[in-house]
Amino acid sequence: MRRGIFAVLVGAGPLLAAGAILAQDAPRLRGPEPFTKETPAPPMQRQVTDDMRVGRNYPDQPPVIPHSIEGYAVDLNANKCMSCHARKFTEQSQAPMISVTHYQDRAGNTLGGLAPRRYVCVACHVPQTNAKPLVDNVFRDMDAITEPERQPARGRH
Amino acid sequence: MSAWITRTWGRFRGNRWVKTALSPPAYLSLGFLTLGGFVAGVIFWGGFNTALEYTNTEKFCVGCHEMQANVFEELKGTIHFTNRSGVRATCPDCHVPHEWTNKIARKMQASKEVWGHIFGSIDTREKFLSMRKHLAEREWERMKANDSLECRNCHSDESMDLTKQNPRAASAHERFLFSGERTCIDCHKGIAHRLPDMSGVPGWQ
Amino acid sequence: MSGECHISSLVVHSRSDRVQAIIEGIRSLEGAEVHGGADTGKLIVTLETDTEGQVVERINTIQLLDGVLAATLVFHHFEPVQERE
Amino acid sequence: MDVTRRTLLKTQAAAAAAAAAGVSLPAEAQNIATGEDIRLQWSKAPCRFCGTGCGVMVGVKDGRVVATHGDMQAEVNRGLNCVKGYFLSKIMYGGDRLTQPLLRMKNGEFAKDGEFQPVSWDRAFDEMAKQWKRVLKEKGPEAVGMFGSGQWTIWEGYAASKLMRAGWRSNNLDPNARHCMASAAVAFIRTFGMDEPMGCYDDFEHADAFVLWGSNMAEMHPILWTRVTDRRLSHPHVRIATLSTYEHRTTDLSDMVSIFKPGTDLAIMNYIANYLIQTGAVNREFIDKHVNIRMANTDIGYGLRPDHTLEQRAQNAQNPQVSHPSTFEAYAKLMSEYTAERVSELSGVSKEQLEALAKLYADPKIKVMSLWTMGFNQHVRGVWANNMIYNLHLMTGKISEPGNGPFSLTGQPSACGTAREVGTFSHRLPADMQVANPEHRKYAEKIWKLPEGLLPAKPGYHAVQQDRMLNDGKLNAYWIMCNNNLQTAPNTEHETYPGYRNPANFIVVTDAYPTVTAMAADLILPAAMWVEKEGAYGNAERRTHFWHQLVNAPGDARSDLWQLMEFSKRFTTDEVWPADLLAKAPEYRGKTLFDVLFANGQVNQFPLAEIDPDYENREARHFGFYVQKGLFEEYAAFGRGHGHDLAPFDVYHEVRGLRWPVVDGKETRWRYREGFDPYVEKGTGVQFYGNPDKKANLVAAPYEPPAESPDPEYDMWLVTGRVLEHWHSGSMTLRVPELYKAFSGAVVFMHPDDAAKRGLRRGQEVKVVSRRGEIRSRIETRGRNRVPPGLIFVPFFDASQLINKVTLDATDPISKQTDFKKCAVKVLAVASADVGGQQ
Repeated sequence: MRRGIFAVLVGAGPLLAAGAILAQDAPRLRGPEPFTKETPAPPMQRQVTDDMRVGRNYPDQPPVIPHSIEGYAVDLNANKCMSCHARKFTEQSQAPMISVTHYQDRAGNTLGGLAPRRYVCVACHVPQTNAKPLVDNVFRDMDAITEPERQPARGRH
Repeated sequence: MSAWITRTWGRFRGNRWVKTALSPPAYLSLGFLTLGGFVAGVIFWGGFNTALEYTNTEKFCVGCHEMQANVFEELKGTIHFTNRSGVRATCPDCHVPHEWTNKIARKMQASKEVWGHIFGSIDTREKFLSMRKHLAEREWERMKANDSLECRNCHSDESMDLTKQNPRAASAHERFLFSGERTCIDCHKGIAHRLPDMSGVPGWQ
Repeated sequence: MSGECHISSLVVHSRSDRVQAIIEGIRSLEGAEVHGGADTGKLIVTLETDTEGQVVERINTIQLLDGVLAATLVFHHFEPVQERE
Repeated sequence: MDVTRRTLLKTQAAAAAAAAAGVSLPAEAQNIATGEDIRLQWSKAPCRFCGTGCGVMVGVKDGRVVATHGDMQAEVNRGLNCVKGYFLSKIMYGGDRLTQPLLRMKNGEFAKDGEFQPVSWDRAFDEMAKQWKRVLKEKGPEAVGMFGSGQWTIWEGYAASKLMRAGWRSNNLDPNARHCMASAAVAFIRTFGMDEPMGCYDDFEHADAFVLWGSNMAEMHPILWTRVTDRRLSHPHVRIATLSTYEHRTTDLSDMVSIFKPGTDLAIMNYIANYLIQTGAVNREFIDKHVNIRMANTDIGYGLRPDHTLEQRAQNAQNPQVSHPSTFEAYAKLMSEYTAERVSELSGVSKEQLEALAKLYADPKIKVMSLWTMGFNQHVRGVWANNMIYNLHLMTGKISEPGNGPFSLTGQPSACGTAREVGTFSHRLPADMQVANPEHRKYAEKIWKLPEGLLPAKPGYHAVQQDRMLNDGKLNAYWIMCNNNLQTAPNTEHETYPGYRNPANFIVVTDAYPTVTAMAADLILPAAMWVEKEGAYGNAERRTHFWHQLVNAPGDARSDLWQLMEFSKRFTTDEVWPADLLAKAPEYRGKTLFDVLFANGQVNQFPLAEIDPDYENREARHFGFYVQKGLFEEYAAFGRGHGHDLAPFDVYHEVRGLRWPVVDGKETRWRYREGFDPYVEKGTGVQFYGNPDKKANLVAAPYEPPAESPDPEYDMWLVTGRVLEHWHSGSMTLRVPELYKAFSGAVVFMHPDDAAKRGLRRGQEVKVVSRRGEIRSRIETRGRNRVPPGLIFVPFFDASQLINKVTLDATDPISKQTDFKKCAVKVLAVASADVGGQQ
């Protein structure tokens, strides 16, 4: 019986027909093969800090942060993000101003500054590492659907 | 206040032992006095400097619970504690001037911290947090006044390679630092410790 | 591939009774596209070619089509081709 | 030069020529797309992640989801989403979506040690039915089981419950919500006789103080956190107090932060109770009128296997749930042991902090909202922890009114709606009824139009027990739907995986993606997800929320509902029901389970014509009737008139959800309180009508230590949990590049001093080792979580670092919910020769 289980454990090296997985990071999605195998931990990924704006997938997507935010305070004392992205500081910082939607409170009133409900910037805006995606995402941009002729072939870099 | 000092000083001078110590010697030779004074001076001076240097180590700074549990604990999570090349800043690197006169001046200010330690004015986290703004402002003021001298001991603007900085940092340094319009601490607050309540601080809202 | 891409546009004045035939004639040319103007007889045509010589060549061909009164070059732009990584 | 640029230049060229010629070009040649081209079809849906239940608007174009944003009209979130919610558009489009059934085969036949090969649905169901019938015949109903989900839609959970209990006559049905909400659910029923919170999210806008018990709302419930922070920052008198075992983004925005030693939250709550009693802050009138005092059985063990020494040593491991009537004086005496000195020493929280916390509860002028999730629930004394917080609110009467109340947050989108309200737990039926109660079974048999005596009385295997029974070869046919349990169950290497690969067992996994669990199965069935089917969820504030099918699932992927119903066609009553039962009710003979469970004249009573013509509905079209409406209306019959009233089906497609009980078209925001809850009789003020005497139970319990604590060898506490950017096991969020790149792999959050002591640096590879197993990960001494010395935090989303190989399968003995927050580990550097390669 014991041997029987062992044989099955060893024999369990399944191969999936579906989907293209980039080999080096696949265990992050599906785990080791077999499950019991020890997996080395890949190195921690570096932050993207090139300050290049990243396109949005659709208009309502919060833009990702193209710089490091390590050590930035977002607490009861201070909000470091706002010292560049607040309207009054953008001329000096040349950073994008927070969206006008951020001036509206829960009741829909437009306020003179950042609405308190939007105070925690990092709930929606996240920095990026230069990790390679684990698997293709075949989401299609609405422009690709409305104007297919204008789009470069996507996902083939 | 000044009346109190005068009174206390008077009483001090009036003390018999103090009087003796302060009256000119009657029996000792001039040679002994000169040589003895010199040796005593060396011992005193050397000891003073050694002691002074000892107070300039991180070990000394974090010997107090107040420093250990609050500011040092916060430093540990920052780039001034761990970083790529392992060059790290200790407490005195940022908080004690390297040049002698300024150092002594800073040490004299620091006696107040000892006072605070003895009398427990920030012996709990809550007390520390309520004092944080005051403490931070004092350091900002000092660094602003000396043009961020302690920052510049390591981060010389003349040695900066803009191609190694990200574009945002490079342009800010070009516009504000090299022009002399701003000094380091104007923008880089809260990089080694957590920030106090920033309301009313220029550049923050 | 030559390394350049030329994009140009022309207005092709056509006899109204020959418009359909002319459109078909233009469309049969490599890199040529008709964008509109059939109702007024002023066809808006773009050309996508690899060299400047080809632009001239195509214009000549169009001018020789039956019913074409004039083919006028309006826009010409070229740039080096950089293959995407 | 790419195609876009070419096209753009040509457009410019054409425009220039057109301008020169005075010709106007047709729209498609213009620079900006207009009109029909850019029109999207927008529809509402709830978010598919946590239990908050945010509304989203989903934009569809040409059969694909192309955009999502926060629904301005949704009361929960009023236009906001967290970063996961904003990326919902991309969760269905991972490149490795499963699109056809996959069966392990060798030489064209099923083989446990075979390789996955694509098969048709027919072939898949044939094999599955064969295995199910074999097991049912050989071992009976107790050998079949199903592990469901708090992410199932309401009708999926309901159909599963019918198929399992009434079809196969087994109560071995449990949801992954067992790992998540069981302690809260049990304590609600223990205290109030009815599950789920009395208050609602409107409390956020009324409270003066928020006390977060072990909850990191800033990351785990970001949108509810926007409501808390909104309140705090807009009203200076408001205070946030957070208790936790480490500092995090929530403590950043808290006025009071108390870091306690794992498990001592029990002692802290009892200290507060003692403080209330000692300072005369108890509302005796409220207690006398509305509360019974009970004493819990103590020394109740740790839900480990019965042969474990800890279980054998425990006095009440056999009857942990029992409590006895008692008096307030006895309660006060028990609480008097919890002095500030003792509790401060035990917990590591200073006396000043403890007192400041107690004052929030004591001051009658301060409206307090207590919030918690996994900190309390994933706790070997989780039910006690829930009871203790109710005790504080009952003693002060701060309950069931705006701004005052204990509020249990949930982790899954329909933990309440599906797992709890529908009753997909191994001991429950819809509307808080219990399988062990003959009256409740009879009631269910009547509504389901099934023969009396059909439903099994014995509660089935709960989640952890299912793994143990699979492992022991006693549970042999097992269907896992809509969850990734091999990644998320405790002690997986010893208790979960061996059961899946046990040759006696046949394991089926229904999922949209090839997860860790799917890869260890024998048969994988491809699932439709979220807006690829019509659905309904119930969130943490009793809000039932519907959505339409907006797009089709890819390939042969089908919803869980379709799979459950279609599979039921493969069994006849004669095959699965006992002969004596059929002899008494011969009219059921020869019928399929589909006939008796779904084509029963109720579920199939609504024609296709009632479906909104603007939306597709694959299940309905396949079965020939409005499946979802039929299931919902039959299910709703359980609760209507019993305090669980749901509105008519069609209403929910119009509104942004309603909070039950919905009576006369009106939702209920605060239950048990006169003026808000129609079930409370006039003149009574407050009635906890879930219990026969309409009183709540204050259940007293002491502090008892965790199942495992650090010792000289295993010297660190391990706490596991989530991060903002990834949801649970990450099977959806890791496939969204932006979310993956925001948090690209699990790390070990460790105090810098602990790292230094072990000679470890940030980023260095380490082994996290417990008595059960080990993983390799990397050290993080910075970042969003600041742990105290002696404790590490490791998130569980990363399948390359399966931290649940390390965790302990100790559960709360009452709720059977696993404690994922407390076990002992050591952290060692990986030998330099073995360090993981560079990428």
